Amino acid sequence: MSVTVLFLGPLRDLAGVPQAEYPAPLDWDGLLAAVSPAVAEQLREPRVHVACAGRVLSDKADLAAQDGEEVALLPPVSGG
Amino acid sequence: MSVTVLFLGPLRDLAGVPQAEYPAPLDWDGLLAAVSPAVAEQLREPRVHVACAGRVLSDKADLAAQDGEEVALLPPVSGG
Amino acid sequence: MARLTLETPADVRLLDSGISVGEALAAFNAAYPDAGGIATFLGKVRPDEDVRVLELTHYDPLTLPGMRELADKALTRWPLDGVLVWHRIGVMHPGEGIVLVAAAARHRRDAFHAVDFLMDYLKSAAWLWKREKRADGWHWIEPRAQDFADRNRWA
Amino acid sequence: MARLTLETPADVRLLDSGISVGEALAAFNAAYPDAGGIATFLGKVRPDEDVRVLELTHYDPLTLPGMRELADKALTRWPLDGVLVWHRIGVMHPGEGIVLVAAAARHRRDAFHAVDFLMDYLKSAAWLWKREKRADGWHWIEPRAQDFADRNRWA
Repeated sequence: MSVTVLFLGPLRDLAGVPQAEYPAPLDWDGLLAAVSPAVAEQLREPRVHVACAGRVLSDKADLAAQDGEEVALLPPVSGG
Repeated sequence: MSVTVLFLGPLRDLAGVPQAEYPAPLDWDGLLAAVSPAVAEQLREPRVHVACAGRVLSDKADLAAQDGEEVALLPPVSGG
Repeated sequence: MARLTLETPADVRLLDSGISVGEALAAFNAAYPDAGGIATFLGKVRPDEDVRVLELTHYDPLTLPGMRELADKALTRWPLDGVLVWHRIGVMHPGEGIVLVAAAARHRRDAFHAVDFLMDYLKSAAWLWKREKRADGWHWIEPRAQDFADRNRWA
Repeated sequence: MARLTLETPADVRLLDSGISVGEALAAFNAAYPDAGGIATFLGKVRPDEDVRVLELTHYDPLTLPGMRELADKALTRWPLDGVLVWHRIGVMHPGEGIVLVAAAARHRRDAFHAVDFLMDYLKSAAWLWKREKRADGWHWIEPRAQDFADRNRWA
């Protein structure tokens, strides 16, 4: 009964690990409580997005990850 | 003692020949008199340019071609 | 020589090895024999600024689908025959290609606009994270204000 | 394979046989290893509009020197590493390349602008005359009003 949380890009450095397992179900408050304070601070920034089960949430406070689902924490991107 | 006049692009069709020899020296009035009336009419159009000895004249009325020089009659271009 | 086969009208790829630019563009050209013009852009790792290597991370469930949506947007927005959107991931060195974009169209201005648009979005809206290794270690790169301004031209 | 050698910073050519696009762009890419980006445009004979063949005439003393001046203008106007300006002359068929333009620059927008500028001028200000053979015979082509409008953006 767990949710996999992925730390992408610079959040990986901040978290110190590429991913972590947290108990399911996992909502927005649960996520903020589970990650380190430094990561939680970043998560509150509007430019950091959250995806659940392969879909980017239009409002990350709506997070409701179920057992076996993957949550990705998406900091500002930089391609090209 | 002659000047070679080249008819470029559509002027070649209008002249019926790709080039002609006219007596040197050749000035603007001489050129208008030497070519066919249809070509002369085109030459008077501002969008038709004249080159002499490899240089485009900024004012074609300044034409003063000497023996052995080449005069090119340049209709509107279309590259690319 | 085996010819590279492209998907039409949109060939979208994430590549973990070098981009063969000449081969890609020859194949793209061959794929759109009816197009009046083909515009392309190749972005490369610049050897200045003390950059030793560059690494691009992606997120599988989002990155390629997002690039496909972007290609579809370009196809909807301009009358195009087709597009190519290739992006490198992984570790690359100065001089190597990072991104290759191409658009085939009847009219050149449509092809130019599409390539410009695709590049602006790849720079600031594709799910890719870039970091550079300099003499003093790794640095994460974020889009510059200019990148957002470029993208907002299309809004 | 013998590699095509390009003149830097401007390789300007009139070609009386087919343009090998892949080879040209691979060579251009290799010639500017320090550029951050390379923008290109390939213009082709469109197979629509009932065109059987297309013929481009030039005038030796003016055409290539004029294209060289144009390339120099682009190099002066934007911070570019180099440009390539190739134009076909003679008879060509639908699907064949007529013109290939490339610009290498540190920043992509400079490369885009340079290619756009070069194409606008080649279309309406290079000493080239184009005619098309259709079912009812040969037709001379003149620049459209749009071509002049495009060029005047750079004035």
